Amino acid sequence: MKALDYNTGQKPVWCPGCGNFAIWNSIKKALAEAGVEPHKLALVSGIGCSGKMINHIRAYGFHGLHGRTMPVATGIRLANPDMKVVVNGGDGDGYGMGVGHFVHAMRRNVDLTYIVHNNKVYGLTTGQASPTNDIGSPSKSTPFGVVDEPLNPIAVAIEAGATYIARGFSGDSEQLAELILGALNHNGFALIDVFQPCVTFGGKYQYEYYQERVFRIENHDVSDADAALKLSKMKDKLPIGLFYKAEGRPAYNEMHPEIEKAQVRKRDVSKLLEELV
Amino acid sequence: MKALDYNTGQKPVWCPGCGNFAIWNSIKKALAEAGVEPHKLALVSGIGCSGKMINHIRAYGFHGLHGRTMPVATGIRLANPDMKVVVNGGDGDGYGMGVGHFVHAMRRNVDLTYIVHNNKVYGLTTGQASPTNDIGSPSKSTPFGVVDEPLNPIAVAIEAGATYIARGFSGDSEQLAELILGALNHNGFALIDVFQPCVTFGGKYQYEYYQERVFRIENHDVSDADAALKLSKMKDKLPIGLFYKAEGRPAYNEMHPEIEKAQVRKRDVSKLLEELV
Amino acid sequence: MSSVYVWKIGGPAGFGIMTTGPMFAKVLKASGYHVHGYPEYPSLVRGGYNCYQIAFGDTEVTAPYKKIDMYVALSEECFNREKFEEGTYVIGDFANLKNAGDIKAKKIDVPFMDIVKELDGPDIMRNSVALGAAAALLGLDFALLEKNLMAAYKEKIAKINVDAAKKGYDSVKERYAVVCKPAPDKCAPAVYVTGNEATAIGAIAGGLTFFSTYPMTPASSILHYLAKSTREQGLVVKHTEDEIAGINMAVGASFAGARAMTGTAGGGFSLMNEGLGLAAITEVPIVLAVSQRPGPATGMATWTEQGDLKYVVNASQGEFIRAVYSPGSVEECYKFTFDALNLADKYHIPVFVLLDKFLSESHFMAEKMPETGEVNRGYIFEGNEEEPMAYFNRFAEKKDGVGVRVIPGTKGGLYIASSNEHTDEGFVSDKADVRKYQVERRYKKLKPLIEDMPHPELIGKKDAPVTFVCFGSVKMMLLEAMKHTDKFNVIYFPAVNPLNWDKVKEMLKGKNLCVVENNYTAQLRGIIAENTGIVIEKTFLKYDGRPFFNEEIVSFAEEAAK
Amino acid sequence: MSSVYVWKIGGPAGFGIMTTGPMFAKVLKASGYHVHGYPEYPSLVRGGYNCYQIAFGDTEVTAPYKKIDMYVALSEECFNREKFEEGTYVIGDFANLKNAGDIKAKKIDVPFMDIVKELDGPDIMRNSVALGAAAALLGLDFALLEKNLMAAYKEKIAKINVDAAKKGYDSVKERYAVVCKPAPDKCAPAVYVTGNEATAIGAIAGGLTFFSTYPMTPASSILHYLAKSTREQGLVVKHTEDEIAGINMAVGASFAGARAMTGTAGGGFSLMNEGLGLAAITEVPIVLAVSQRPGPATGMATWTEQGDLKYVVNASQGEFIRAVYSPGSVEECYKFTFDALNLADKYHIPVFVLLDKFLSESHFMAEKMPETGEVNRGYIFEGNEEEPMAYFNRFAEKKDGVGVRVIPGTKGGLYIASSNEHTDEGFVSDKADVRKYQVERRYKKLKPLIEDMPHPELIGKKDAPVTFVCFGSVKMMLLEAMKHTDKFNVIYFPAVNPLNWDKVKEMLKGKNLCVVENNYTAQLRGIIAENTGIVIEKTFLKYDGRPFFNEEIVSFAEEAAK
Ligand SMILES: Cc1ncc(C[n+]2csc(CCOP(=O)(O)OP(=O)(O)O)c2C)c(N)n1
Ligand SMILES: Cc1ncc(C[n+]2csc(CCOP(=O)(O)OP(=O)(O)O)c2C)c(N)n1
Ligand code: SF4
Ligand code: SF4
Ligand SMILES: [Mg+2]
Ligand SMILES: [Mg+2]
Repeated sequence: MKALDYNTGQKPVWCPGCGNFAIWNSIKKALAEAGVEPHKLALVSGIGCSGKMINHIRAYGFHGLHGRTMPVATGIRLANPDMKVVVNGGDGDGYGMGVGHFVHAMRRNVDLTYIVHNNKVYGLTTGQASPTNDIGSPSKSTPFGVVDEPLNPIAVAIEAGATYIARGFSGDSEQLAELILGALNHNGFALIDVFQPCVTFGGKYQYEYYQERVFRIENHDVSDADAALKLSKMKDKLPIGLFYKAEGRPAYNEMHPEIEKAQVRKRDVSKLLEELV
Repeated sequence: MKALDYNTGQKPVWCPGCGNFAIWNSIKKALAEAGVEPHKLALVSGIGCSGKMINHIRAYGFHGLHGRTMPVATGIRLANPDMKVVVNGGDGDGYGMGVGHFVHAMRRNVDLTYIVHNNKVYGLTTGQASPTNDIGSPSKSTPFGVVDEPLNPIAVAIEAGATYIARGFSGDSEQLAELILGALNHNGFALIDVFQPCVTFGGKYQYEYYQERVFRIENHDVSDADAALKLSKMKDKLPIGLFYKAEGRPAYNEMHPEIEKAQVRKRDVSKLLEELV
Repeated sequence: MSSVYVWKIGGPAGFGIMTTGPMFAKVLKASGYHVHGYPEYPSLVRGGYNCYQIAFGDTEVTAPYKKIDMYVALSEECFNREKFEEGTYVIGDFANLKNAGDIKAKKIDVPFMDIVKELDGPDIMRNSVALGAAAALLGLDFALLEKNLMAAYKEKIAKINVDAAKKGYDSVKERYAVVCKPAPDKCAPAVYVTGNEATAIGAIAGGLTFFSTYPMTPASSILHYLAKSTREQGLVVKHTEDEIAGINMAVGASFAGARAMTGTAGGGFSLMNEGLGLAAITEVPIVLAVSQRPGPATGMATWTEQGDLKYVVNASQGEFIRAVYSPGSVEECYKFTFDALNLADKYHIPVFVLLDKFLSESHFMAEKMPETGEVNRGYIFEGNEEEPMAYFNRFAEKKDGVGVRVIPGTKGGLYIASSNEHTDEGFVSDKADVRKYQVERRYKKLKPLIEDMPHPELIGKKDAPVTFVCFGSVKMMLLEAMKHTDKFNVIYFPAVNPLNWDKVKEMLKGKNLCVVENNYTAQLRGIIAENTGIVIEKTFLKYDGRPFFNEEIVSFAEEAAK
Repeated sequence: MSSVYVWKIGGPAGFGIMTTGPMFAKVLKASGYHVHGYPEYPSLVRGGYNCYQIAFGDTEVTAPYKKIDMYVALSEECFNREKFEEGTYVIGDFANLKNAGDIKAKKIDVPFMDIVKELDGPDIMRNSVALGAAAALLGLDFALLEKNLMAAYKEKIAKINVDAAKKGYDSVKERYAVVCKPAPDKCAPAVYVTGNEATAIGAIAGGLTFFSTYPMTPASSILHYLAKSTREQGLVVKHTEDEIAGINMAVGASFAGARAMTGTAGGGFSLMNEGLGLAAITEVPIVLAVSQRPGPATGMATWTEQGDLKYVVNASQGEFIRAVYSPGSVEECYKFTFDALNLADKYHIPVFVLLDKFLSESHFMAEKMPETGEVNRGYIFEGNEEEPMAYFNRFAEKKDGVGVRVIPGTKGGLYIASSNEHTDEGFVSDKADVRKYQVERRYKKLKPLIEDMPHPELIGKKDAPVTFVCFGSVKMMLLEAMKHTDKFNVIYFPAVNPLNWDKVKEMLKGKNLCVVENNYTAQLRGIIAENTGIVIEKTFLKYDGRPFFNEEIVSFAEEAAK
């Protein structure tokens, strides 16, 4: 497989320069490298500019509700052992409306790759602040500035039990592709939070903003959760790369031996009925 | 005010020996010590055995939906500066269905006291495992044992931004009352997670279980989040007491100067209309 | 007319009423009676007042009665809650029931606690003493009680409970005569089953492979039943973080190829509304069992009502087809759930099985479950080996508006299940013609679907002075009352949507109609009027959380027929 | 009959169509015309095709037209999307519009980009050139355009845009004659306002102090408008984590004494259902603005439909009263929102203001907003200084089923707002008589409430051959068509629930009725049939996401009247 093979022929409608393009390319590249066949790939999307990814990667797609990617993806993963599950969603989608599902999916270590297009805003609905935006930022829904403390998704992921936790940046699509590849090859819940500049509504959080601050994580023990936490809390400089990886914890599907026997067929229930006589 | 003054005359219907009785007494004691007048107290409850607290403490009460205490309490706190807000809910209510609201309320540092009756099960619906239960525990909804990693509410609270984080135990109601008093006097979001034995459905998590494991936190710097995190992750021994306290962060209501001006009255909108001519 | 005897046991929550009651019903069943068990309990785990009524007789019994022929009193609270007639036998440990002094009923005094102490058993063993006493008074064979006690408890405990029961039995037998005529002994071996159990078993029979939800009374026992069946049946059951996840996970699983279902009560269904619409527009098959309880909001968690009918029919933004079964017996719970799974797969729509607390949690006797057809998965794309990476027109019409489903993993079947309006392949589109085409295609399914729905039926003699119109569990209450009066017949709706309303209209014409519903606003009446223009004037409604008791219907019918 | 001229501008998202269009409408308005602006755009931020239509004339204009008299083409995509007649003037930079070669319309070629380059402005400045050109062709006073450009942009940018516009203006004026007769100049200064803005301003006028929700098209601009008003008006506005929190927070605030409201579209409303029932049973006043868009699920986020009527009327488990306003103009948005806040406080019920994308986001001209009454908070307990710790019977009836509200903090007013069924003080109860009493008390409010609802009205001449029946924004489409044909009159429902249905029935009788609805299943027809038994046979329905265009109604009416 080549990256190009995953194109669908639909032209992306993201704003020119949008950070989603780089994510798009990185995903295709990683899929090609991992050799995931399109008919073995279940792509789940939230609603948002981010979610539109689903129209642009050749795969089985489920374009669900805003904020509800996690349960849908979990259902797919438990019901169809053939499929590799990759989820794209926004920060509003995943960390705002969906944060409950996010936490629970990580507790379960569902085997999937979750790419969060973190642009600090609600892009598709034209620019309200998201839960990752900073105190003081003005937006359509917070014209006098955000007043909520921003959410640290990496830290939440560590505490909730995700087993592969990374941060990427649209401005470093090479690394991003590697992170995605690592996630695809990981057995368990993989989060990739991506600094994705929204050129239209992103305010000051543009490429330059990140370029001045990001650095690739080096000399870090990815099995060290405390160190990962520390990295996630850096504010002036922003580390990108793999923060944390836990080996050996079974993925959710492995905790369900009944999956192997699950088969849609008429069942004889006479024994069950007899128990009730 | 005396603790007894908060009785409502309604007889609690918890099972004899239920850990909720101790919580009940501790709340009343703390309220009395803090001198909160009943008509200045807004008590919010979730649905669950825990939520029934609302019938037994003299106050203005809001017995809301299952899992939705946080937004209701936030609305009350922002709309009525007169009221002290105290919330009682279950672990299913707050960490299961309500975990999204929980995280967001802490980001906001809403000024309230949130007491979670953590019995590791859904008591009122007769014994399904809650998100704090341990892998392997059998319950009505998990007859072959829980397969989800338990949620660590203290850790989540630290990462999400709560400013007063404690753990109590129904078997140590003296300390529990102190913790609640501290929460009442704290300006900001105060979480008190309480080990509350459910004598009927709690399985092995009974008084003895905890009594063998809990110890009062001592010699701990409550301003040290990392140390608090470490304490929260102890498994063989279970620390109870105040884990973390952050001073100086403004409470949510303080971030809303408009509250002071809010007054229900007919407004002249001619200026607003003129802007649209 | 057949005679029905009513036995009841009452006491605080935590006294084991909800296991003792059904067990005794099984004893009566084994003795040859037709039995029906109706529980009442508040939403709490200890204290309050629980009771379990068993109505039994020599023909089928399907609804509770107001009258009590024999009552077992386990606590003083009983006398605050129940009204006894002079003829009622009240079995109790009267030394411990101080406030019972002035009741008119016939007291059967049995020293429950003395016996318990004598045997050195736990307090709760008083129930076995009481059952022994009741069995004696009813003239039942002690061996049958013994058998059921042995089956209900673990070995050692079972034995001591049998001893306790025997002492109760003997204590009564020595002092009192049998008060009830013996059972006809003509009853075939039958299951004793709740609506929820029947629903769960119907789902298992129907090939269910995925069930996800959040517990909510009175639907929880569907979850519990299925959860314990996972390993044996090959069935994934998830207690999710909330009902939103419950339905979305089921939809994801169904998209991926599972046969999926969820089940909840009104509050959970509220949270599932958006996911319901998601299933509809993605045309992912899904079955929802919704068990009604009084609302709004938390309402009365452990009581019954038929207040969610119009909600279920109209829920979720936008417009789409759904099928709504409203079973009126455990047999129908079983069959309709089986059928619902097929229907969802056949039409790629959401299908409801609408229950209520009375049906979900009461016990009914069923000699055998109805025959069902085969498991039918509808049109499924076989794959295209030649072009494994091709997109497939999943949302193009194959027949009757229905497209061809693809199980992800199939070669050449790529498509997007999109919550947006979409093209045949599932790419988002907001073109006017695409929208119009897809709406009309989806609605084309309506016509054949209507033919697959069970049609309302007239039960009873044609020319009764009054025709009661009902759906769901009220059918059983009306059929019970029909044993006692011939003043009415019944038009029963086993499903409410969609229907051949022209045929319904014909059926309703020229009758003295009266809707009988367990709600305040007569919702079935509303649906009938909406679809036929027939506004049924007369109503008999109950909305206090209780089902209709037999006597209420009989006397209403007698009055209405005047 | 009055004549209406239709101007339209189209191009990709991100080209500033949605600000340029309304600005030009203000120029036309200032020139003396009556104007109406109708935007269309897909759910994306860049690319695709956006357009804004201005229909203007010498009498009130309230709906869009299919015809286009003058069109400004900003990209080649325009020619794939629009059909032009021979008489249409198409203004464009034809050097950059390669595919426009063979259009039949009259091309007005203006070198947008040359002018932009000449002035060294950003590409988007082409819009100002285009407006200048259009203004010249329409014979408008350049000073009015200048004024509006100066108001729309920050100083420096404004100046250069004016220059650009002037060049466009001159370029056309030199070469073409004016094509439109001058405005009557009789129009009073009027606001140019969307339904959402009118709703938000009505809420502010009505004393709103708390608004919480999650953004969702087409309701988001209510949130945006209110959010920017917080500091000035003393109003707390929260963008919450989801719509569940949105409504629960508003309910909490209202319980605590605020005047609270929320607003969303169908998907968000799905999530609010449980909170809606919570408000109902706790009798906490709440107003919900729900703006409809095509469903199910995500559907077509930026298009219009009237598909949520029955949903809003029936949503949430259990049974309770709600009021549903369905405004059919910006004036009604304003007034009904004001009234809704009062009504919620008067009856302690949830009140809806049901909008749709067409009404929410289109622009309408209003000379003045309707008069409203005073802010009225209903019965409020004054407090009891003597017994500050006493419980208060909040849920006892004061009058017409309505109890007395207490603002927490009041001495002696303690009570529990409980989502469970409850006693007069709010303690949980599942007693049959308590339940019955509370249900009946809550429903007592229905009778007086009905009197407070605006009743359907007959618009147009009494004896028209056809009577169109509609609710909400379709009114405006029908009134527009009435300017062009006298073949119909209109029965308009400014509110749909609850109503005095006997009176409605009278009104409907003996007319040649036809419902006109922006949905597939004729939901208003269903509600009318349910409540009156009158099943209106004829329907005129549109469900492709677009409103009815004027010509469609006119020709349908002519046909229907035959
Ligand atoms: C229940 C619900 N509420 C609101 C919306 C409207 N909505 C669509 S996308 C979106 C926000 C998108 O923000 P984000 O998830 O950050 O994605 P982005 O567009 O920034 O990629 C919202 C609020 C919706 N579709 N469903
Ligand atoms: C939306 C919704 N789903 C489900 C329920 C049913 N329900 C009531 S209480 C409860 C669980 C209670 O568990 P927890 O919150 O831990 O409280 P506890 O009883 O253990 O104190 C559930 C599932 C409900 N009331 N609402
Ligand atoms: S609005 Fe922002 S996130 Fe959306 S496509 Fe444009 S740049 Fe990207
Ligand atoms: S069920 Fe458990 S939590 Fe509920 S009252 Fe009984 S002991 Fe307490
Ligand atoms: Mg975003
Ligand atoms: Mg619990």
